[in-house]
Amino acid sequence: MNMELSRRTFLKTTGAGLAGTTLGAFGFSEAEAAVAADVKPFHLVNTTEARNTCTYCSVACGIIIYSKGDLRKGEKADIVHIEGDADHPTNRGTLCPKGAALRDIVKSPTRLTQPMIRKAGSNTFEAISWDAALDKIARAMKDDRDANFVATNSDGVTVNRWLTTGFLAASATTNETAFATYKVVRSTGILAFDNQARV
Amino acid sequence: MSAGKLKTHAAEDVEPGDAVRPGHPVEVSRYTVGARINHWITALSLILLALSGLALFTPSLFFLTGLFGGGQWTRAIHPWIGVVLFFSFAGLFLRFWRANLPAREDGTWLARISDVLRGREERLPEIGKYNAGQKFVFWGMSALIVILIASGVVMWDQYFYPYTSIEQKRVAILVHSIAAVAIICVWIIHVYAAIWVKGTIGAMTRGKVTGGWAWRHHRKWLRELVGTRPGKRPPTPAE
Amino acid sequence: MTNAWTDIKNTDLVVIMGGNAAEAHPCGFKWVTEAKANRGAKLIVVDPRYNRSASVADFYAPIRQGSDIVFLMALINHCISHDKVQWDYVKPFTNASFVVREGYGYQDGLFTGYDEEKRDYNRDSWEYEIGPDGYAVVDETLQNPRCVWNLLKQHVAIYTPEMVERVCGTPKDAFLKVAEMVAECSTPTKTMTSMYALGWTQHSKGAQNIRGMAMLQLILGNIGVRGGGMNALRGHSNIQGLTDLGLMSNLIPGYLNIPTQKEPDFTTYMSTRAFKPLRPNQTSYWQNYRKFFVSFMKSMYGPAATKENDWAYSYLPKLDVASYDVLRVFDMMKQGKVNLYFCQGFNPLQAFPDKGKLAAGLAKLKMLVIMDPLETETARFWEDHGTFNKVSPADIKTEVIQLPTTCFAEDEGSLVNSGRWLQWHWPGGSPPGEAKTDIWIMAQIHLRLKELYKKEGGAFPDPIVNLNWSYKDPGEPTPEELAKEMNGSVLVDVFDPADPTKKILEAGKQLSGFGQMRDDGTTAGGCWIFSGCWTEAGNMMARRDNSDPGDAGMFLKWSFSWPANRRVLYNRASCDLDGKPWDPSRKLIEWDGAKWTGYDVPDIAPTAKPRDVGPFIMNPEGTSRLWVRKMMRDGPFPVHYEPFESPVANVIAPKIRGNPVARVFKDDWKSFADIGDPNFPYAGTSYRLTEHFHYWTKNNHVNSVLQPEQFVEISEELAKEKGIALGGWVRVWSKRGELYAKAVVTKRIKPMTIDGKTVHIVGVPIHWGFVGSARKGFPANTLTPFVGDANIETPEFKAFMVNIEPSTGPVVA
Amino acid sequence: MFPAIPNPNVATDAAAPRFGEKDILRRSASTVTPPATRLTEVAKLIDVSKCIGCKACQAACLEWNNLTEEIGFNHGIYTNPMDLTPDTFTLMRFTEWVNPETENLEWLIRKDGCMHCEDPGCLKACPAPGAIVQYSNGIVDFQHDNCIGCGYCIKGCPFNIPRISKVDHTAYKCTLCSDRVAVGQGPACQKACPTQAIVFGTKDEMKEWADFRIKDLKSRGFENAGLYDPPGVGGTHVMYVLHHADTPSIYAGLPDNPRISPLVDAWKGVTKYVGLAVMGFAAAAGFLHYVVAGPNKVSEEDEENAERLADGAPPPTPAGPVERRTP
Repeated sequence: MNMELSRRTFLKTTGAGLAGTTLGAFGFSEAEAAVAADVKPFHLVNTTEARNTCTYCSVACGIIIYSKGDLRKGEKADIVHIEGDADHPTNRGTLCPKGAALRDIVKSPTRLTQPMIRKAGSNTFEAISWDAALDKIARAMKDDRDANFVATNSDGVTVNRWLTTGFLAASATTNETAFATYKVVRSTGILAFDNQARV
Repeated sequence: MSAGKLKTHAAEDVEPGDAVRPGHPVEVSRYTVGARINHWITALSLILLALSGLALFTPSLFFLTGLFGGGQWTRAIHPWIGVVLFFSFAGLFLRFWRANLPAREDGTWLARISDVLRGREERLPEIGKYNAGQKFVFWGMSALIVILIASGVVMWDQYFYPYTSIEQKRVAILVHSIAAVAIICVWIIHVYAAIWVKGTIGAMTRGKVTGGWAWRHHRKWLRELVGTRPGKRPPTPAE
Repeated sequence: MTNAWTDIKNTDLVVIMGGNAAEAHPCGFKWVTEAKANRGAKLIVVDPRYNRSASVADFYAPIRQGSDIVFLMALINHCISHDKVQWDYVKPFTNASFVVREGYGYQDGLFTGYDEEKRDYNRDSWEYEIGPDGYAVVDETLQNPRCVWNLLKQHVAIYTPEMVERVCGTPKDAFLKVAEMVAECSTPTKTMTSMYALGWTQHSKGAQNIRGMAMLQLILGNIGVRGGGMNALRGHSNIQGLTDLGLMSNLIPGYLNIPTQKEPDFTTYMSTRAFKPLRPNQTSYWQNYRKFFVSFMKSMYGPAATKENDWAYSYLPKLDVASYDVLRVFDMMKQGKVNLYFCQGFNPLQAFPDKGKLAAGLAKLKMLVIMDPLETETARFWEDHGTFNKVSPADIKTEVIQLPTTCFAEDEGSLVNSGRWLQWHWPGGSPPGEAKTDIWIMAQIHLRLKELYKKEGGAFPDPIVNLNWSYKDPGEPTPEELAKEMNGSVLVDVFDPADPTKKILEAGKQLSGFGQMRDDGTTAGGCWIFSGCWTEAGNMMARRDNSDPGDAGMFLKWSFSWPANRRVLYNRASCDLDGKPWDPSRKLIEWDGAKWTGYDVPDIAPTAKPRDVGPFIMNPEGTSRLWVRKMMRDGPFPVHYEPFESPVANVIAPKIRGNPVARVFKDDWKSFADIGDPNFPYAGTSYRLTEHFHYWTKNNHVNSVLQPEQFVEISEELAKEKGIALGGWVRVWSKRGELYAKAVVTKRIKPMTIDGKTVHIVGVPIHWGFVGSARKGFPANTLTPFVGDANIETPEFKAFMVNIEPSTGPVVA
Repeated sequence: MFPAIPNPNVATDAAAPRFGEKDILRRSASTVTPPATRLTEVAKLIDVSKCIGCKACQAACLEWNNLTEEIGFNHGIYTNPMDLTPDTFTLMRFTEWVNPETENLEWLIRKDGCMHCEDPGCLKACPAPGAIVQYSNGIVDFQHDNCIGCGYCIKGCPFNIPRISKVDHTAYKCTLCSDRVAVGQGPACQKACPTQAIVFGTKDEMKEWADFRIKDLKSRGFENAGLYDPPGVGGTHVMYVLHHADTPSIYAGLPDNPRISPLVDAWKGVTKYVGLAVMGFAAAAGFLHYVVAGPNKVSEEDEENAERLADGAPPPTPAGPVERRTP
C-alpha cells in the first residue's frame, strides 16, 4: 500500500508546522513564561557547541558537543554533554546506544594521558617523555630500515621496499590524519600497510 | 465458659516482686523497677511510633515529622523504633503473660461492664492482678504488635524490599495502618483507664499502690499477696 | 554504498542479508523504518539468527552461515526462470549480450585454468570475444550460447529451491516467499535495496557473496536508481575514507594501485592501465588514470617528481605478492620476519583471527608502537591476565611504546561515511593530559626520521627527504592544509592550447574537481576522488544546508560526496535508454533534450547523449557486468564454496575444500577442523551487538551497563541436548582456542537440517577482552580461523566450527 | 518522518523553563488549587512495532540525567539491567513470543518506564507533601527535596516503576525530562531513538500519529494493532503502539487493564478517614466518660480494709453482692 498520501495528509492536517505546534505545546506561550523553582534547570545553558561526527560507525551521525569553555577562544574546554544534531540529514538528532553515550568514551578512565614504555621482559608500563619516545621510534625505524631495506629484488629490478616494519592505520581518524599518515608511511617504502576495512 | 479451662491456682496472679507492706496506708508493691523501665520504654516507643506513623499516615499530620527531624528521619527511624517496641514489649509479655491468662471472674467482670464503667466496683467480683479490661489491653497489644512488626517488615523497603511482591506490600500497608489505628485505640483505653482509676499511675511510677487501691480493684490479688507473706496462712476464698 | 542512507527511504523492498542493520547501524536503519511507514515498503531479513533487524521485519528466513551464494544464485535462477527480469535495463545496461571467448568454461565448482598446486587460476580464457573492429562482440538477441546471459542461465540452473533447502537449511517455502517478494521488484517502478555488511564480507568467498547480490540487483534493474543499489553498511566512522585514501598495502589514494615488481618502470605500469573502451563511444573514465597518478605523485613529492624521473616512480615500493594484508603480515611476524610494528587506533590482538597466533607474532617483534586514545589489549598483550591472557611477561622481549592520542571530540577534520559523504567536524574538548593528535605524531616521526637520514645517510633516503612537507608548521600540519592538498591545486599556470593568451588554470588556486587534473605535472592532488572537497569556494565538506529538493533524499548542499558530489553512483541507470526516469515519481536525473538535469549530480558527462554513452562510465564496456571477466580471482560468476571449516562437504562440488583459490598459510591447514569433524560439530559465527562497538565501548561505563558480560547464543534444542542452563556458564572451543561465556538460550536460533544432518548454531558476540569497564571476557578471535577472502583477504569470521559444554566459568588465576 | 525537534538554544535567556510551580495540577499530600488554564497535554508515544531494542533510550537517559548504573551480569537474556533501578529510569524488556495464530516467533521489545498517568497512583500514595507533583501538561515529577523515601509511591504505581535510591533514600523514576520539555525539547530518550519508535509532542498529535502507525500495522496483518492509553488510570502521557493491543501483558507484563490498586485506594481513602475517626472517637469517649462518671477513687474504707487484711485482722465485710462468690 502507499502510505505516502496518508502521511502527507497527516502532516498537512496536524502537522503543517508540526514543529510549530509542538513547540507551542512545550513552550505554551511567552505570556506564561515564569521561572519555576521545581523544574530542574536545563544544564546546557551557557555551554559552547561544537559540530562533530560520531566516532563509531560509518552512518556518521551528526552530533553536537556541549562544553564548558571555548576552544576557539583559546580556553580549555570540558565536555559536559554530547547529543545528536537535529539538523543532520541522516540521523535527524537521533543516536544509537553507543552514540548516545559518547561523552563517557571521551571521558573514559582508560583514556591514555601520557606516553608510556614497556621494556623488554618487564611486567609494567612506565612513563616516558614525548621526546624520548619519538626519538626512540625514529631511531628504531632508521636502524631497521637501513638493515632490511630491499632496493632491488633477486632479478635486479628496483623495488625499494621495506618489509620488516608494518603499519596498521586507524579507521576512525580523519581523512587529513590518514593522508598525513599515508605520506609518512609510504615515503619509507613500507608495504605492510593496512587498515581496519575488513574487520 | 468451662471452668476447667480457667486457671484455678489464683497464686499465678502473684508475680515476682509483688508484696504487701503493712502500714498506714498499706503499701503494695505492684511492679518491680525492671518492669517499670520495661514498661516505659515500651510506652515511649509506642508514642513515638504513633506520632511518626500518624505523620506518614495522613498529610494533615505530616507536620509531626518535624518532631523527628523531618520526613526522611521519620521514615528512617519509625521502623527501628518498631523494633525497639517489639523487643521491649516482648519483655513485658514474658513478665505479665501468666497473670493475664483468663480467670473465671473475667466473665462476670465483662458481664457487668456497665458497673465497671460506672465505677461500682462493689458490684464486681474480686479480681486478681488484672481485670478483664487490662487483659484485653495486654492481649490486644500483643496481637497488634505482632501484626504491626510483621506487616512493618514487609513494608520496610530499605532492608526487605526484594522478599515480597508489591501486592503483598500493599496488603501489608493496609494491614499496618488498620492495626496501627487499632493499637492507638487500645492505647487510648489503656491510658484513659490509668487516668480514670486514681492511684493507678503510681504503680508504674513508684511501683507501688496503696492497699486501698488494691483492695478496691484487685482484691483477690491483695488477698493472695497477704496470704503469701511469711508466717501467714494463705487466705482462701470463702468457698 | 552506491546510494546514501537517506535514499533508503525511497525503496519498496529492503533485503538485509549478510548484515544486521538494526543492530549495527541503528540510525541508518531509521530509513528502513521510514520506507516501511511511508511507502509501505517490506523488509526481508535472511540470517542464521532471528536478530534485531528481524524483529521488525515483514519476513524472516533462516540461512546457514556461509551458504549465501546458493541462496543468491537461486534467487537469480528464480527471476530468470519466471521471467522476472527488467529486460529494458538488462539488455542495454549490463554485459548480458557480450559474447565470451571460446575456451572459457565451468565444471564441478571450478572454472577453466585451475592450478591445484598454486591454488590459483590462469584466467586468460575469462575474457570477451573481441571482434575484428577491436571491440567486444555482442549479441543483442541473446541467442548466442556463449553470451553472458546464456552462460549465466546455465550457471545458476543447479541452484534450485530444493538446493537452497539442502545447503542453506532455509525451508523451501520460506525461500520461495523471499523469491516472490524479490521478483516483484523487476518492474521499473519497484525497487529493492540490499543492505549488507560483514555478514557477507567475512567469508573466504566474501567478495563473491556481494557480487551475487549485485548481479541480482542488475537483473532487477535496481542499480543507479533511487531506493536501490548495493549498500555496504561499512564499519568504522572513517573506514570508507581510509580505504578511499589507499591506506592498504597495494593502493594509492583514489583506488590507484601500488606497482608490482613486474612493473619496474612507469611505462610498463601504465601499459596495463589504458582502459581502452570495449564498445564504441564509451567513456571508460579510467582512461584518466595517468592524470590522477601524476597529480598524486606531485602531491607526494612536489618538485622531486618530474617528468624526467617518471614522476618519482622509483620512490614507490614495488610489490612481490598481491598484498601485504594483515593476515600475511601476522604470519610473517610469527615467523620472526617483522621487527617493528605500528598500531594507530587499532587493536589487532582482538580484531584479527586466531588470537593465539597473533600473540605469538607480537611477542617476536622488537618494538611495538601504539597510538591510541584508549587502553587496548594489543598494547598490553604481554600482561598476564590469567585465563583471559595467559602469558609470561618475562619471556616477552618486545618493547612497547604507547602514545596517547586525541579522539574525535578533540580534533578537526573530515570523515567519509558509507554513503561517501565527506563531513567536516570541529573539536569540542581539550585533549586529556599529554595526548596529541595523530597528525602531530606522524609529523614528528617523519621529521625525526628525515633528520636522521639527512645527518647519517642510509638506505635510499630520497623518498623520505624529498617528501613534500611544505606545511606552515612542519611539526603539525593543519587539517585545512592537508584537506586542501588532497583536493589538489594548480602548480603552474596552464594556458588554453587553442588560445595561448587564455589562462585556464591559475597557479596557486585550488582545483574545482578532478576534471581539472593534468598528467603534465601542472596540477597536484592527493586523492583524485576527493577533488572538489576544498575548492576556491572554500571547504565543501563543511557545508550544512540540509535542503532536499523534491524530497529525493539527496542533500546536495550538505557536506561533499565523492565523486564530484554525486550521491547515487551510476545514477544514469535510473533512466531508460532515452533518458527518461524508469519511475517518474522517483526521478534522480533525466535527459532534457540537451543535457542531464535533476536532483543528483549526473554520473555521466552532462551532455553525453543517452543512446550514445552507456551508464557505467568507469567500465570500458559502458555497461555493468553480470560476468566479471578476470577481475576476480575466484571466478567470473559466484560459486558456492563451503567455509574452510564446515559441517558438511560441498554438495555441488564435494571434492573442493573451502574457496579453492583462497590463500592458506602452510601452518594453518592443521589448525582447521576437518569437514564434519565430530569434535567440532557446531557451526559457530561471530557478530556484533548494538550495545557495543568493537572493543572500544567496553571502555565506556554506559555501554558496559547495557551489555555487561560476554555471552554466546544457542538454541533451546542445543541447550537441552547439552544440559546448558539459561544464563549458565559454558565453554566454547574450536581447534584454535577456547572461551568461557554465559549462555543466552533463545528461540531466535533454531537447529537446521543441512544435507540431511542436524546442524546447531553457536553465536559468538565479539566485544570482550581483558581491558576496560565491562566484565573481563574473551575476544571471539580465540576461536576463528586464520584464512581470508580469496580476493581481499577479509578473515572468515562468520563461519567456523566449535564445540560447547556447560561449565562453571573461567578460572581466574 | 516525524519532524525533528530543533536543536536546543543554549543561551541563558532562551533556556528559562516555561512551566513550573504555577502549572501544578496535583501535589502529593497537599491540596492545591489547579491552575485556571491547563497547559496543552504532552505525551511520549512508544511505537513498539518500530523499536529495534537498541537501548539508545537507556543510554541517552543515563547520560542526560548523569546516572551511574552498576555494571551487572548477563542472565541469559538481552535485558540489562534486569529491572528498573534508581539509576535506570527506562529499560528495554525483551520477550520471545511465539504467536499462536501464525506460529511465528516475535521478539517483543518494550521500553519500560514511567507512564505519567493522568491519575498517578504514586502521587496518590505519597505521604510527603510536594514530593510528587503533576504539572498540568501531564508530567508527573518527583521532587527529591521533599521525598522521604518511604516507598509508598512504589505501592501506589500500577506499573511498578519508582525505585528508592540506596544512596539518598529518595524515589527515582523517569521525569519525562521535565527539564528538557520545559525549554521546548523532547525527552532525551525520544531525541536519541534511532528509528523514531519514540516520538514526543502534544497528546493529541501523538494519538493522531498513533492512528497513522496503526493503519500501517493493520495493513501488514496485525489486526489487533492499537494504542495503549489505559483508561483505568485516566489515560497516560506515555503511550504505546502495540501490534497486539488486545493482549498488552505479552509485552513483558504490561498490565492489561492497569488501575490504582483497590488496596491503595482503601488505605489512602477509607482507612485514613475511618481510622482518624475511630481514634478520635476513642479519645472523645474517654473524655466524656470522665466527665459523666467522674474519677474512680479509692475510699478511706478501702484503705482501712486493706490495712485490716494486711494486719491479719478478720476479713472485712464483703463489699459486693453475695453472688460474687459464686463462680
